[in-house]
Amino acid sequence: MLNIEWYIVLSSLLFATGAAGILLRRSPIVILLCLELMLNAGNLALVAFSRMVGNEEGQIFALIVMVVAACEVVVGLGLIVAIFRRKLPLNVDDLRELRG
Amino acid sequence: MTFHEPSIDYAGISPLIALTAGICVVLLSAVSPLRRWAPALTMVTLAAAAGLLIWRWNENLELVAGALRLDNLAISISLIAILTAAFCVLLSIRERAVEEAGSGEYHALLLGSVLGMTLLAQAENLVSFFVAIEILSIPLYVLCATNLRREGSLESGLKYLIVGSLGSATLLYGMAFLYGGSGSTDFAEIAKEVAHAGLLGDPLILIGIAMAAVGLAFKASIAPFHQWTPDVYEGAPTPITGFMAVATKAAAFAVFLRFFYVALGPEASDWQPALATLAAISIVVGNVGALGQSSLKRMLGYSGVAQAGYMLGGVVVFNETGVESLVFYLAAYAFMNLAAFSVIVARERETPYGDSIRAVRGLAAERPQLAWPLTVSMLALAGLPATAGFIGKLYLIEALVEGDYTWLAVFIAVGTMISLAYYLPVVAAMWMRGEGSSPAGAPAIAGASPEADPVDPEASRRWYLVGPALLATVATVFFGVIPQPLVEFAERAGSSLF
Amino acid sequence: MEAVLFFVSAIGALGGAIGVVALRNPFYSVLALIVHLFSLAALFLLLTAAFIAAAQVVVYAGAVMVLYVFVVAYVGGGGEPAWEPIPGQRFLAPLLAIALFVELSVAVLASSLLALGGEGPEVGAGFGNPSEVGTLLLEKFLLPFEAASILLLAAAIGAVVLAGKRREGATP
Amino acid sequence: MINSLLWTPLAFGIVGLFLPKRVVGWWATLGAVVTLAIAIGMAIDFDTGSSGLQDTVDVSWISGLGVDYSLGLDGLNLFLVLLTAVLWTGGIAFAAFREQERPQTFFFLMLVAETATIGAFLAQDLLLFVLFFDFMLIPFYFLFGAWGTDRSGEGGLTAPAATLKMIVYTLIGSLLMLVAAIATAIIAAGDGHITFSIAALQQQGIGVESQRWIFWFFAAAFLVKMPAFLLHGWMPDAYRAAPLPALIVFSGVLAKVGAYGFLRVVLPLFPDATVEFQEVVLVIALASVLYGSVMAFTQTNLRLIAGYSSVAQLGFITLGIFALRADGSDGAVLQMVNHGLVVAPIFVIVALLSERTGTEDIREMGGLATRAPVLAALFLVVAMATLAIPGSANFIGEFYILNGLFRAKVVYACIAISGVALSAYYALRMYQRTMHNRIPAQQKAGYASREIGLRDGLVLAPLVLCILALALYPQLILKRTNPTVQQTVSALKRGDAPNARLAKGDGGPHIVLEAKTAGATVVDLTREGEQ
Amino acid sequence: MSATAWAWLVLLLPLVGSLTIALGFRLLPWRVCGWIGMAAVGLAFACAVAVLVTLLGEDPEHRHHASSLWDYANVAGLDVQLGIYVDPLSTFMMLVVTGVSSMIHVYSYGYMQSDEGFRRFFSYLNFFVFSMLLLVLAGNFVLLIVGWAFVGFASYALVSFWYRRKTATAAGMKAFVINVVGDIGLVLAAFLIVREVGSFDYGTVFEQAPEAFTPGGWTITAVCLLLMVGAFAKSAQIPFHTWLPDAMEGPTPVSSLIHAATMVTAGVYLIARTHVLFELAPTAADIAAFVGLATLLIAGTIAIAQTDMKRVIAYSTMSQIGYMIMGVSIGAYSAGLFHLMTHAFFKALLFMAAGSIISAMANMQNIDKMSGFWKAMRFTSVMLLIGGLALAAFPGTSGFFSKDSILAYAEARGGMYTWMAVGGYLGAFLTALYTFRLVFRVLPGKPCKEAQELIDTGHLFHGPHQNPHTLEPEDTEVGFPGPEHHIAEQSRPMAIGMAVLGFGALFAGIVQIPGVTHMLFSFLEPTFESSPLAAIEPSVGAEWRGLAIGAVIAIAGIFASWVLWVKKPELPALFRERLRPVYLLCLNKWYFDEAIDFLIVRPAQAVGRLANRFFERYVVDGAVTGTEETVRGAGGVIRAVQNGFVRSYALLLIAGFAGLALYFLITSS
Repeated sequence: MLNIEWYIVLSSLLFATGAAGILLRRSPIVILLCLELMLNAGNLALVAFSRMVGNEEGQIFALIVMVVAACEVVVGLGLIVAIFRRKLPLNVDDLRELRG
Repeated sequence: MTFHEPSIDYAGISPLIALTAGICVVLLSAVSPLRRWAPALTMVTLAAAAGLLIWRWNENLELVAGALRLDNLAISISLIAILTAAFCVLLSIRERAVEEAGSGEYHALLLGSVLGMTLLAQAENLVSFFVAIEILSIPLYVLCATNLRREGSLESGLKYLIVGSLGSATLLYGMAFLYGGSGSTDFAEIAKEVAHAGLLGDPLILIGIAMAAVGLAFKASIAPFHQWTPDVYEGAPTPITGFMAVATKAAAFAVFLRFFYVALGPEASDWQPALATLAAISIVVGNVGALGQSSLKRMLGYSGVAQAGYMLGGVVVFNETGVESLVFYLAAYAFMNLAAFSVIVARERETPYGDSIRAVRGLAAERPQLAWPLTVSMLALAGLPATAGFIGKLYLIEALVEGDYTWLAVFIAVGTMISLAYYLPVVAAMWMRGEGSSPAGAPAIAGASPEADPVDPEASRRWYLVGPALLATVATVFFGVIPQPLVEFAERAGSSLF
Repeated sequence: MEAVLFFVSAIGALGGAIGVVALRNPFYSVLALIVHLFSLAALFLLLTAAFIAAAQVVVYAGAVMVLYVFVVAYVGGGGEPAWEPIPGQRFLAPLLAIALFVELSVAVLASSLLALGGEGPEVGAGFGNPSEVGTLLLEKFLLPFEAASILLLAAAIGAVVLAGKRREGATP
Repeated sequence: MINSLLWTPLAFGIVGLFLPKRVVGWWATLGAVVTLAIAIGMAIDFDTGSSGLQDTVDVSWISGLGVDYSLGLDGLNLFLVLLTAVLWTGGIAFAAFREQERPQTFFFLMLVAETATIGAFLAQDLLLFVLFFDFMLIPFYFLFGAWGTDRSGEGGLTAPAATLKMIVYTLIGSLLMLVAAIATAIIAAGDGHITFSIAALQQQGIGVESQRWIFWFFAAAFLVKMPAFLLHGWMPDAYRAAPLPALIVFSGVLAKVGAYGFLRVVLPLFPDATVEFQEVVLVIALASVLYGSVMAFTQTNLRLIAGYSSVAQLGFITLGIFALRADGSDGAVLQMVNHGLVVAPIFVIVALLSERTGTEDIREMGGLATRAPVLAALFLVVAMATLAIPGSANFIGEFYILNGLFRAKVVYACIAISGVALSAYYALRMYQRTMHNRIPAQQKAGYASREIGLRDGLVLAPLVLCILALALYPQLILKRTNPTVQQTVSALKRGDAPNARLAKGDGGPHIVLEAKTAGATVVDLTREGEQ
Repeated sequence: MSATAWAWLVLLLPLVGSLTIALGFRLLPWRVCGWIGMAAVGLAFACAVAVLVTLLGEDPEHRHHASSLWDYANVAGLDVQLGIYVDPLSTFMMLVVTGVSSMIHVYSYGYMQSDEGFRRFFSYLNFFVFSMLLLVLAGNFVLLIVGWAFVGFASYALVSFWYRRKTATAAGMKAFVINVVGDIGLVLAAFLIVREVGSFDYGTVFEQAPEAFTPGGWTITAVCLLLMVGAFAKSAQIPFHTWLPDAMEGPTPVSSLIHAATMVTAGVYLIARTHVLFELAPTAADIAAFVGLATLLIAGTIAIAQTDMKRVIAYSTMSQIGYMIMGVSIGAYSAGLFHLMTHAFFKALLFMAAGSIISAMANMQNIDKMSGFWKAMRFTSVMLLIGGLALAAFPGTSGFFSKDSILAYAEARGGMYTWMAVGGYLGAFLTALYTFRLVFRVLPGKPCKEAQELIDTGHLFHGPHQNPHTLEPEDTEVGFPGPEHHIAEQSRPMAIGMAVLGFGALFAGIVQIPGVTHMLFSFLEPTFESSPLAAIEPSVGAEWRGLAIGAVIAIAGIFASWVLWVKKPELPALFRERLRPVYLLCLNKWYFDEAIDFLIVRPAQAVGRLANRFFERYVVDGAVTGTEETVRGAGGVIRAVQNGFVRSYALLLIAGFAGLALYFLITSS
C-alpha cells in the first residue's frame, strides 16, 4: 500500500487544476464543475487523512462536503437557468455591469 | 457495535430549534392563504430566538457532543445577527425583490441565513463550522439574486456564488490539513493535539491556517479577498445588502475569534503578523477605494472593507480586550449601517436616482427625518465623537495598543482620516448647496439602473422605513454618549473566550 | 497491486479533471467529471472508505450529474470565445495554479508529521463501513448531519426561487 | 455649577430647534448670556491663591475603558472659559441681529459648538479632552459648509470643499492624538488599572522613549489647530468660506484650544520630551510669527489679514509656552485671552465693513471714517490692541512671553520681537486702507459709509470695553493664572526659577509701601467692576 | 497735598479732557471742546507749578518721590506697577510740556477754528499731552515704554490728521513704524535690565545698577545702545530720522508741539533719566554723543538746501536735538535740558509763525514763492524774527545761553570732547545760515501776490485747495488748512500763544546766565547729584569765552546769509553750479530715504511676494493637494482592478492566498 503523501499530493494537484479551471473557463456551468473538482480534492484529502489518523471523522466530513457540493450545484444551476431565462449570455465575462 | 445516543441540551439548542421551526412555518405560509403574514411570522420567529438566547445569557455550555458551544460571545453575535435580520424584514416590506421571490421563500431564506449565523457563532467543530458557513452563504447567494428583473441582481448572485464557493473550497482544504495535522475536528482537540504532536509552526498546519484564514477573510470581506463586496453590495436588493453588510461580518468575525483563539491559539505568534498585514491592507484598500464612489451602496461596500480591516485588529491582538472591542464595534457598526441603509431604501423608492448620491442631495431641507439618520450614521462611521463609532474605535485602538500593535492603531487613525473624504461629501450633499457636494467623477445616474423609477413616493413617511432609521440613529447616539451598557455587554462576551 | 490501482485511478481522476478544464464543450466537461468522480470513488475504496465511495457514486455520479446533464441540455452547451478579455489572465492563471500546487505539496512534503510517510495505522475491518460511519454520524456529528438537511432545504428553496415558474404579475 | 456651565448651551440649543424662526435667535442669545452669567459667577468665587483644580466633577463614565467624566477649573482654563462665553455671546447676538436661513439649526449648531469648546477647556480626563477636542469641529463643519460663502467664483473653493479640507486637515492631528492618548494611559498604567485622569497620569508618568513619539502626535494635533507655520494650509480657504458669526467664535477661541492643550496636557505629561524638543517647537513657532506677519501684510482680503495675523499671534503664544518658564506661560495664557478679545471684534468689523462696501478687499475700500467716526474709533482701539501697543494687555502678554523667551533662548527672542514691528505695519495698514485715504474711485454698488448701528454697537462695544478693562488691569488674569502656571512649569524640573532675582527686586521701601496700600484698594475696586 | 498727588492730577487732567471731548463730540459745540482742551492743559500746568512749589519746599536730598496706584502686571518676578516717579527732572519736563502745550492749545484754538475735525484735533492733542506726561512721570521702565508708545500713537494720529491725504497717512504710518522700532529697543533694554537687576522700578534700578552691572561691560553697553535706539527713533536722530520731515504733513500746531517742542525731545529726557546707566557704559555714551554731533551737522546741511518752509524748520529741529543729545551724552545734563527748554520755546514759536504765514499763502509752503511778508504781516514777521534770532543763538536770546552752556561743558571736559565743541560751533554757523536764509526769503523784498492781496484787501488769498506736495486737489470733506485760513493778525488766540512763547524765546535765558543766575541747574542738581560727570563745571571765564565765540559765529552766520540771499542773490545759484554733488546730496537729504527703502522696505516686500506667489501656493497648498492627488490616484488604481470580471476577482483571491501561503511557508520552522 502506498504512503498517504501520494494521495495528498494528488489531491492538491486536483485542487490546483480546479482553481485553474475557474480562472480560465467562462461558461458558468464549467466553472461550477471546477468548483466540484476543488471540493472533491478536499474530500480526497479528508478521506486520506482520516485513513492516516485512523478515525472516520474525516469521512463524515467528506460526506457532509458532498451535501454541500450538491447544494452549491443546485443553487448555481438555478442561477444559470434564471440567467438563461433573462436571455442573458451564459458567459461570466459578459456579466460585468457592476464594477469600479 | 453499539449506538450511544448523544446527550442533547434542548434548552441550549432551543434557539436553533425555534429558527428551524420558523423556517418551516414561514415556508408553509407561502403556499397557504396567510402568505401576506410571512413577515410577521418571521419577526415572531426572530423574537422567539432572541428571547431564548437571552434566556441562556451567561451560560457557557457544550451542545450536542461538542459540535457547538453556547457562550456569551455566541449569544451576543447571534443577537446582532437577529437584530439585523429584523431590520431587514422591516426594510423588505414592499420591496420588489420580495414580490419576485415570493414573500414566504424570501423570508425563509433570510431565516435560514440567520440560522447559519447562529450556528457559526456557536460552532466549535470543523464540520459544524463548515456546514454553518454554507447554511449562511447559500441562502445569501439566492437572496442577492432575488431581484430577478435587475441584471445587476443576478450578476451579483452569480459572482457571489462563484467566488464564495471558491472561498469555501479553500477553507475546506485548509480544514482538511488541520484535521490531518491534529487528527481531530474539535477546536479544543486541535489545539491540544497540534501542541502535543509538536507540530507548532509545521508547514502543514500553517498552510491549513492560511487557507482557513483566506476562507474567513473572504466572508468578512477583508482585502485582498474583498473584491466581491462592492459588486454584490451594489447589485443585491438594498435590504439584503444591509443584512449582509452587518450580519455576515458579525458571524464571520465570531468564528474568526473562536477558531483562531480556541483552535489556533498556540500558533498565535505565527498568524498575528499575517492578519495584521491583511488588516492594514484592507484599511488602505477599502478607504481609498471608497473615494469618489457615487453609488452609496458601493461606497458602503468599500467602507465595509475598511471597517473589516479595523475589526480584524480586534482579532490580531489575541487578548480579551480585543474580543470585547470587536463585539462592541460590531454592535455599533450594526446600528450605524442600518441607519444608513434604511435611508437609502427610502430614497431608492421615492426618487429616480436609485442609490446614487444624488438621491440624498438637499435632504436636510426636504426630509429632515431621513437626513439626520444618514448624517449621524456617516459621522459615526467616520468615528467622530458623541457617536458609538467613536467609542468603538477608541475601544479597538485601546486593544491594539495593549497588544503592542500600536502601528496598526496608527493605520486605523490614518484610514479614518481618509474615510472622511467620502463620508462627509454625503453629509455635504444633504446639508450644503453647491456642486462641491457631489464627489469627483460622479456619472449622471450612477448606481441607478433603468428600472429604478420611484415605486413609492410616500416612502419617506413609512413607519417601517423611518422607524428603523430613527431607532438605529438614537441607538448610535445613545451608545456614543452612554456607552457603559454596551461596554458591559461586550465585556461579558469577551470573558467567554478567556 | 495497490500501487497499480492507485496510479490507474489517479490518472483517471487527474485526466477527468484536466478534461473538465480543457474541453471546450460543457457537455463533454460534464462527462469528464463523471470519469473523474468514478476514479475518485476507486481511490476512496483504496483508502478503505467504502461508504464514502458508495455515496460518491450514488450521490454524485447519479443525482448531481444528471442534474448537470439536464441543465446543459436545457441551456445548450455553447462553446466560449477563444480570446481572453482580461489582460494577463491567461498567463497568470496557470502560473498561480502551479504555484498553488507547489506550495501545497511543499507543505505536505516538508511537514515533520511522520504519519504522512506511512500508510496509516492498522484499522479494524469495520473501518469506513456504513455502520461505523452511521454510528459516528448519529452520535458525534448529529448536529452537522441535521444541519446538512436544513442546508438541503435552503438550497431547494433557492432553486425554486431562482428557477421556479414565475408567479403571475412578476413575469419579466 | 460646572455641569450647568457645560451643558446650558446645549440645552438651549436643543430647545431652540423647536422654536419658531423669529424668536430662536433671541433664545439662543439668551442661552449664551446665561452661560456667560454662570461663567462669571464661577470666576467670582474662584479662589485666586490656589493652584489646584476648583469645583471639580469626577464620575466614572466608561469604567470598562477607564474613562471618567471629570471637569475642573483652574488658573489655566478659567479665563479661557470666560473668553469662550463672552465671544459666543457676541457671535450669537451678532447672528441674531441678521437673517439666517434655517435659523433653528444654525443656532443649535452654534450652541453645540459652545458646549464642545467649554468642554475641551474644562475636561480633566485626557480622553474626555480628546473627545471634546474632536467634537468641536463637527458643528463648525456644518456651519462653515452650509452657511458659508462660495468662493469658487473668485478662484477659491466652494464652501463644502473648503470645509472638508479643514476637517480632514485638523482631524489628522486629532486622530493621531487619540492613539497617543490611549497609548499614554496604557503605558502609564503598566499592569495596573487604566485611567485617563490627567492628574493621575502625571503622577504615574511614562518613559522617555514613548514620550518622544507621543509628544509629536499631540503636538501635531495642537499645531494644526492653531494653525502653525506649514500646517496652516486649511486656514485661508476655511476663513474665506466661513460665515462671519461662526468665524468670530472660531478664530477667537478654537485656535486657543491648541495652545491650551500644550499647557494642559503636553507639559505635565511629557516633560522630558517637552524639554528635549523645545527648540524644534520654538523654531516652528518663530516661523509662524514671521511668516504669518509677512503674509498678513501682503494679503488684501480682510479675513485673510486677520487669519494670518492669528497665525503670527498663536506663534507668539507657542513661543511663550515653550520658553518653559512661568513668565512665558503666564504671558501665553494672558495673550490667548487678549487675542481672542481682539480677533473677534476684528471679524465683527469685517462683517460691518463688507456690509457697507460690498467687498472684503481693502483695495476697494477707503475713507469710511468720515461718516462712521464711532466705528472708526472702535476699530482704531482694536487695531492698536492687535499690534500690541504698549499700554494694552496684549503688550503685557507679549512682554511676558518675550521676556520669558529672552531668558530661555535670547536669540529666538531677538528674532521674534521683529514680529512686533511687522504686526504694527499690518494692523495699521488694515485700519488705514479701510478707514482712511480716499473713497475708491470705482465703488461697488451700494458703497455707503454708514455709522455703526445700535445693535451692532451692543455687540462690538462690550468687546472693546473688555479690551480696555484688561489694558488697565492685566494683573486680573496674571494673578489668577500664575499659581497654576508656576506649578505646571516647575514640574518640568528645570533650574533657574523665573524669579531667581526677586530678592533684589523690590525697589526703595517707601515705594513698596505706597504700592501695597494703593494696590490693595484698587484691586478690590476692579473686582467689583468685574462683577 | 503731596508732590505725587499733584503729579497724578497733572497726569489725569489731560486724559479727562481728551476723553470728555472724545465721548461728547456729538453733543458739545466745538468752542466748548476747545475750552475743555485748553482748560485741561492749563490746569495741568497749574498743578505742575504746584509740584514745583512743593518740591522747592523740601530739602534737596529728598526731592524724589515714587507713588504707585496698583499692581499692573506683577507676577513671576516681573514687577510692573502703575507708578510714577517725581523728581526735579520730571518736574522740569512736566513744566515744559504743560507750559508749551497750553500755549499751543491756545494757538490751535484760533488756527484750527474752521477745520471739520476741530473736536477730534483737541481730543488727540489732549491725549498727546497725557501721553507725554506719562512718559516723563513714569516710575518704571514698562510705564515709560507705555508713555513712549502712546506719544508715538498720538503723533501718528495727528500726523495723519487729514487722513484723506495719501501723503498724510503714509507719513503717519512711517512715523509709527519707525517709533515701534524704537519701542522694541526699549523693550529689549528692559529685558536686559530686569534680567540683571530683577526689577523695572527706577528707584531700584538706579540704586542697584552699579553693582548689578560691571562698568563698561558688554551687558550695560548693550542696555545703553538699546536705549539709544529708542531715544534716536523718537528724537529723529540718524539713522532713524526720516519720519520727522514727512511728519510735517500734520497741521502746523502739531508740528510745533510734538515735532518741535516736546515729543522729539523725549530721547534727551530718556538719556538724562538713565544717566546712571550711561555713565556705566562710556562707550555707548560716546557713540550717542557722536551720533548727536553727526545729526546736528548733517541736518544743518540739509536744511540749507530745502525749500519747504516746514521741512527747513524740521531739519533745524533735528540738528538742535543733536546738540541736546550730544550734551546729555557727554554729561552736560542740565545744559542739555536747558537747551531743551529754550528750544521748546523758540522752535514752537517758529512753527507758529510759519503756520500763520502758510495760511496766508493759501497752504503753499515753498519759500521760493514767498517774499515781502514784513509789510503784509508785521506781528507774525516779528515773531518769526524773534524765533530766528533765538535759534541762531543771537547774543542775548535764550538760545544763545543754552547752546553755549553745552559747548562750554564739552570744552571743559576736554579731550576729544573739545573737538565736539568745535563741531558744535560749526553747527552753530550752519544754524544761523539756514535760519536767516529762511527769514530773508520770507520777510524782506517785494510782496508776493498772496502778501500783496493781504496788504491791498486785508483778505487772505484763496488758492485752489491742493496738496502742497503732490499738488493733487484736496478732499476737503474732513477739513485741512482752510477752507478758510487764520493768521495771527486776525486771530487773537494765535497772537496770544505766539506772544507768550516769543517772550519766552527772548528771555528764558535769564534763568541760567553764567556767573549771574543759577536757578535751573541748582534745581536739577538733586537728580544728578550722584553723577561724577555732572560735577564737572566749566569756569565762568570759560563760559563767557564760549559765549563770545558763539556770538561772533552767530552774527557771522547771519551776515553770510544776508550776503547770500539779500545782497548777492546770484551767489547761491553759482554755488549750486560749482558744488553740484554737494548740493544734490543736501537736496536729497543725503539719500537716507532711498537707503532705507533699498535695504529694508524692498526686501520685505520681496519676501512677502515670494511667500504669497510661491511658498503658499506650491509648498503649503502643494503638500495638501499633493497628498490628495496621490490618494485619489490610488483610488483610481483600485477601481481599475475592480474591473467587474469575476474571474479576475477569483484570480486576486487565489493570488492573495498564494502570497499568504508563501509567507507562512517562509516563517514555518
